[in-house]
Amino acid sequence: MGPELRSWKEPHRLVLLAIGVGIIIFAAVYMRWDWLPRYSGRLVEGVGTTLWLLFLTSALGFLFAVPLGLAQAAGPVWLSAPARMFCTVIRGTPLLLQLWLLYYGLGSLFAFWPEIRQSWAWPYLRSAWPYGVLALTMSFAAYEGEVMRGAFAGVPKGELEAGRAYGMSPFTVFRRIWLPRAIHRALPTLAGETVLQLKATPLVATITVVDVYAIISRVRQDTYLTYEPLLLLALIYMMLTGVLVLAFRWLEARVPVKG
Amino acid sequence: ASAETVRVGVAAEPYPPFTEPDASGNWTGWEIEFMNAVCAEAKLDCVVTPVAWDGIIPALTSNKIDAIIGSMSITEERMKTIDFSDKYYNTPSVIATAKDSGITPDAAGLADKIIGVQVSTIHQDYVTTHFGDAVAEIKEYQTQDEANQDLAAGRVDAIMADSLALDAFVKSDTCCEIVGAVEDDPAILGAGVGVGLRKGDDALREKFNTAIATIRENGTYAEFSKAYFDFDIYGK
Amino acid sequence: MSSLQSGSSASSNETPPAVDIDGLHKWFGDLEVLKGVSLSAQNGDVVAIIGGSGSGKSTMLRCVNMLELPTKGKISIQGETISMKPDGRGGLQPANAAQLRRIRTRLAMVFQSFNLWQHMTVLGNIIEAPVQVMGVKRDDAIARAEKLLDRVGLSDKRDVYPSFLSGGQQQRAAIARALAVEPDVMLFDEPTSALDPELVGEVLAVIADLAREGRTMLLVTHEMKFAREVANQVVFLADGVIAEQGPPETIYSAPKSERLKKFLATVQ
Amino acid sequence: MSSLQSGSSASSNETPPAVDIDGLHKWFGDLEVLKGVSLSAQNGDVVAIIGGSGSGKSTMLRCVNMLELPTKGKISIQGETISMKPDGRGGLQPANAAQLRRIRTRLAMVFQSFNLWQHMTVLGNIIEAPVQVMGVKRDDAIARAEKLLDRVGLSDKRDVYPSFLSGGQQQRAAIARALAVEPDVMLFDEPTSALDPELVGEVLAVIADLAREGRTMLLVTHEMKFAREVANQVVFLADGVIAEQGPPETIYSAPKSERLKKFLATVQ
Amino acid sequence: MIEWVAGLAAWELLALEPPGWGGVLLKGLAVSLQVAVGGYVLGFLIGIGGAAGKLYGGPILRDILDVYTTLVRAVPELVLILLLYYAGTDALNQFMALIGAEPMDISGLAAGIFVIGVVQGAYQTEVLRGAFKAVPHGQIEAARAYGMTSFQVLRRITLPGMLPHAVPGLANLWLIATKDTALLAVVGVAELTLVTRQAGGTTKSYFLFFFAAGLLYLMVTLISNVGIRRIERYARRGMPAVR
Ligand SMILES: Nc1ncnc2c1ncn2[C@@H]1O[C@H](COP(=O)(O)OP(=O)(O)OP(=O)(O)O)[C@@H](O)[C@H]1O
Ligand SMILES: Nc1ncnc2c1ncn2[C@@H]1O[C@H](COP(=O)(O)OP(=O)(O)OP(=O)(O)O)[C@@H](O)[C@H]1O
Ligand SMILES: [Mg+2]
Ligand SMILES: [Mg+2]
Repeated sequence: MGPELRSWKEPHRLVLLAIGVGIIIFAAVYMRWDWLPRYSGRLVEGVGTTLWLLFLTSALGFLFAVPLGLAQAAGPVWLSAPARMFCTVIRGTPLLLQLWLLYYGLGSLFAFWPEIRQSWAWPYLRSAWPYGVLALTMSFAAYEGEVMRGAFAGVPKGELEAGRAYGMSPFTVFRRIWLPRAIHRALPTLAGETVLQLKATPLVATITVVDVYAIISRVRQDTYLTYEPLLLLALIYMMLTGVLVLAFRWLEARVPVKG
Repeated sequence: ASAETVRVGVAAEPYPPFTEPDASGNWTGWEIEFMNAVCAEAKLDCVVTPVAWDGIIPALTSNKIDAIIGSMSITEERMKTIDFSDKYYNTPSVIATAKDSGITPDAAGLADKIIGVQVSTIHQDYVTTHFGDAVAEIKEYQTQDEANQDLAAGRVDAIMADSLALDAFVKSDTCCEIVGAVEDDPAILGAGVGVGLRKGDDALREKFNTAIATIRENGTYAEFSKAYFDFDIYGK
Repeated sequence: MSSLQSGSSASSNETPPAVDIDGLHKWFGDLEVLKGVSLSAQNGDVVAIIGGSGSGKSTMLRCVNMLELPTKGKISIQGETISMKPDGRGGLQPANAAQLRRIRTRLAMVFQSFNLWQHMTVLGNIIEAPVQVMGVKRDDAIARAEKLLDRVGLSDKRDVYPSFLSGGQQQRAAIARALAVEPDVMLFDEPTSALDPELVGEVLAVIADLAREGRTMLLVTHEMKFAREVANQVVFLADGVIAEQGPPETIYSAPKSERLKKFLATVQ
Repeated sequence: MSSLQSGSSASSNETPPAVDIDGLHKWFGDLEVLKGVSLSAQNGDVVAIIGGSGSGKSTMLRCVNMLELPTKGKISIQGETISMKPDGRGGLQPANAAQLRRIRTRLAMVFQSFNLWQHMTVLGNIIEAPVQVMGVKRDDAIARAEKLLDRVGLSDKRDVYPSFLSGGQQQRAAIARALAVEPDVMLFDEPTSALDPELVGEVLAVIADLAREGRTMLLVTHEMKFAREVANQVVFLADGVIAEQGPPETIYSAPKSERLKKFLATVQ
Repeated sequence: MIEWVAGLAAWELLALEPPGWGGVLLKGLAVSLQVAVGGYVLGFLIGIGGAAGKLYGGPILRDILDVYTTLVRAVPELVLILLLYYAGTDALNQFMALIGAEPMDISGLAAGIFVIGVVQGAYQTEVLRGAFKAVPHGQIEAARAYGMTSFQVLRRITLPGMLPHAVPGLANLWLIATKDTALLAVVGVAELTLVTRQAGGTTKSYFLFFFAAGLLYLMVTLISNVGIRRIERYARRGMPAVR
């Protein structure tokens, strides 16, 4: 079946494995890692923050992406036009800019309007993470909305008709046939977008949220080591990505496709 | 003439009044004038090479540039990777707050407050060491400018930074004021700012050291600094 | 043969027809496929619809459950007319989604191209509508589905996904899916096109059973023999209208129009 | 009836058979679908393959042009054996891609599910293989395609995309596509399943023409009448083997096995 | 509040000639586009090959491609560019010195295009693989049955057939490519994001410049969208619209 079910003992896999081990040994012997113990606690916390951001924003973002995609694929104009506009604007401008405009743009308003500091919302307006979550969620929703639009439009029409013919309500057709078929179709892309989202999370460091990337930049600027902290970061992201990719593979393989 | 060419890396992100580009792409600022003076003195043909702050050390170690003039403080940690010339400026660190906040620049005054600093600066180290237990939270900003903006917005109660940077800020923004300098701690606040050099590039370092000493003595340093500062930025 | 003709086709005036199609027109762009088709079937009737390829048989069947929206005309199921309103582009659209849904639960369709749900196993396809639409308990639905699978000879393919089935197996799965909702009216679009004679015989038996239970069937077919054995009414569609209509004997033994004579020539 | 039986079935020893299947086995996972099938067809032979649904007819046909890779066995086309090598998992795989391609250009297939290319119009589908594979000039291919479209009665659908066609129209487009490459051997998988009797008659005429031109045909069908009229050899597939084989007269009038008798019972 | 609005409206800073920064922004945009187009095209070539290899290649090729897509997608672009540009050229020049050749100086622009291409290639491989899988198997079989070569099947059937499924994902990646160019700041390439920061930092009119850059990016997107919609309409020919 799938490649992951084949044995690790195949010769080329052993070669790949050996190369990997070689790189790790080289890095361990020839590079400086004495800083690691000092930062390990903070690194773990940072990974926690990164994961929390990733899961929260991709889950929320996906929830918005589905209606966004559906509205664009099959909605009436008064729904599809705003949905399309939202996706275009968000996808059309860099996330960093959005984050900035949200956090510092609003912040500069607060400076002129000090009364807001008395309101109940101030603890949230004051913290950085709500802005990060908002911006990341919108971004994921917009990109994924676009992917879902294509996926919804690609489901064979006949299968939807079959659902309708059995008296399924539009929602049931959607929930039981259209959505699962579309998601299955979008899974490879979705996996990629989620990894992209993982790599977008570091941007929140610019608005004072301390994720794993912020810790690593801290290490870099403290120690002035060029490659070591970045290699560690790469390793951490690789492991997170590996888990994501495997999870998506598993989902994909749940419905076998011929060919 | 046949002077040796030295590629001097500056941070591509502006850091006024030390280094900033203008709209025609020319780099200006105090550090650029300093560079011109030093290079003229040492008979070096220096060219400005902007590199993002993130890549400036690798650029130096992989020979893409030969020196860094970017307000880089001389610290023990950095000396493990690169060399420094002698210091060429040093300014005190101060704390700024909203007007009439009543906060004093010490642990007692900052108790249970939120304080903002630029990430990976000597100020961050200082705040962590001296106020870490007292304050409610230390917020880390990528640039000093962002910390300043959040002080104005009221998201942080105080910020700590270089006196020069904050001086310019409180003059341009009416929201805030400098409440005073923190107590000195040479172990953290370091020995000032130096030219970053590749390890082992001793010949170049000597040239810079001699030139810095010469322009200090012959008055060139004071001359070009006048346009920027009304005090001696070289420090103690 | 035609053992079913003694059904309820002698309709009394009180009970409304199970299916009533009245003046149905359908345009695809510039192409007028149906040019005023009227047809009514009583409870227990088996109506075979025959006609040349592209004559509009599938379109007509698909109009009955509104998968294809009529350009003009009226469809009633058991006396209830599906309410329609103009769609502003010269056609019609359903006026009452809830009513349409309710009516559709009483109809079941076997599609010409099967349209099995590719992301569900054969069993999943069969229990889907009962569980999701009728609210049948999952276990009951599975028990029933297994009986149906047995009936169409597909028990061993229960957990296989449709794309791994042979053509005839897909068609049988589609038939089982339609039977699972126990509809009042069944719409079959060439339900035996991929089946061998043995299985055609079995489907015939199933349809006869259903007719005996009082269910109504509209069935498009190219197999004249099948139509003759199973139907109590045959409708010949040509050039967008019903060219001829009647009990199978008369249609097959005494076709009136030249067109139908020619159509049947090869079969005799 | 069987006017074609006087073809070239009386093979001389010199000319190799057009299609030779030797000891074909096919497993799908744990399911052994074909259990050693051997069959050979001379130039101009029309071989009808009949059998129950799921008996492996499509699989066998698909093995001839290697769309399904045999687990064991040998396929030769006009004396040239398709070279195979073990795939390391107990099956076979083509050993020489260029040879396989060359052989495939001499075969044409009409699929059970048509498999028209959805992104090309009917005309585009028909000229695709001649232009891209055979190197026929576009204009010539179009001229020829138009003749074929006329022959299958689809001229008015020339520029329509397949998903807007009726079932029978799709099937006719698929037949025209196969005819366009003028193959030596044609593989038809239920080529008339979606056609009305009139069109079945026409396809029959086309196949008779082709046989007269000396082309060989393997054809899977459920329509016994069709098989009887068009074939000079009938093969009955059951339980993964050829259970019975012979000219249509003997097969239909004097079936030997119980299994075939039962299979044919419903047709008589 | 008034000051805030006033800060936004310092239009003279956007003048095309110095001291206005408009010209600098436009030049930055041009550099960004150059890198984006180069990287995207390179990525597309890699993506086609990668997807075909993953679907039809042997086990060794598939594993290597798996390693490629997983690694490259996992490692932050910043790390890749630093490694490839600094460590890579370092190693290259040491090698050149070893064989006695002149040291080479690889431009930041070329390195940037290469890195963006390699990264895009990994993502596009996955998008295209998904799209390939969405093409009904029967259509590919039909093409094979008519004796088409693998390349012909790819060019005539699979590529056009998968296009409707691939366009949204590929469009996303194109838009990402136009913005990923910001990474090249690390190697000193003056693309749009970097010059925007420089303009903002120098003039302190952050919002003005961020809005301006946002509008420029948005314009690129809107123009791209016109093209994308056209490609998509073409790609979806023959597919009935879903309701
Ligand atoms: N890709 C596949 N994977 C697993 N099983 C398969 C696959 N394709 C076919 N089969 C099984 O192999 C058997 C033979 O299939 P095949 O399509 O050859 O039947 P057939 O004789 O053509 O039937 P029909 O007349 O219904 O088309 C069936 O039981 C089918 O379920
Ligand atoms: N969605 C559509 N758009 C445009 N034309 C269509 C569409 N669907 C069907 N047609 C055309 O309408 C006519 C009738 O099609 P229909 O499917 O009803 O025929 P049919 O009688 O079922 O034929 P068959 O026996 O071949 O299945 C055909 O000419 C067909 O090409
Ligand atoms: Mg039809
Ligand atoms: Mg078959």
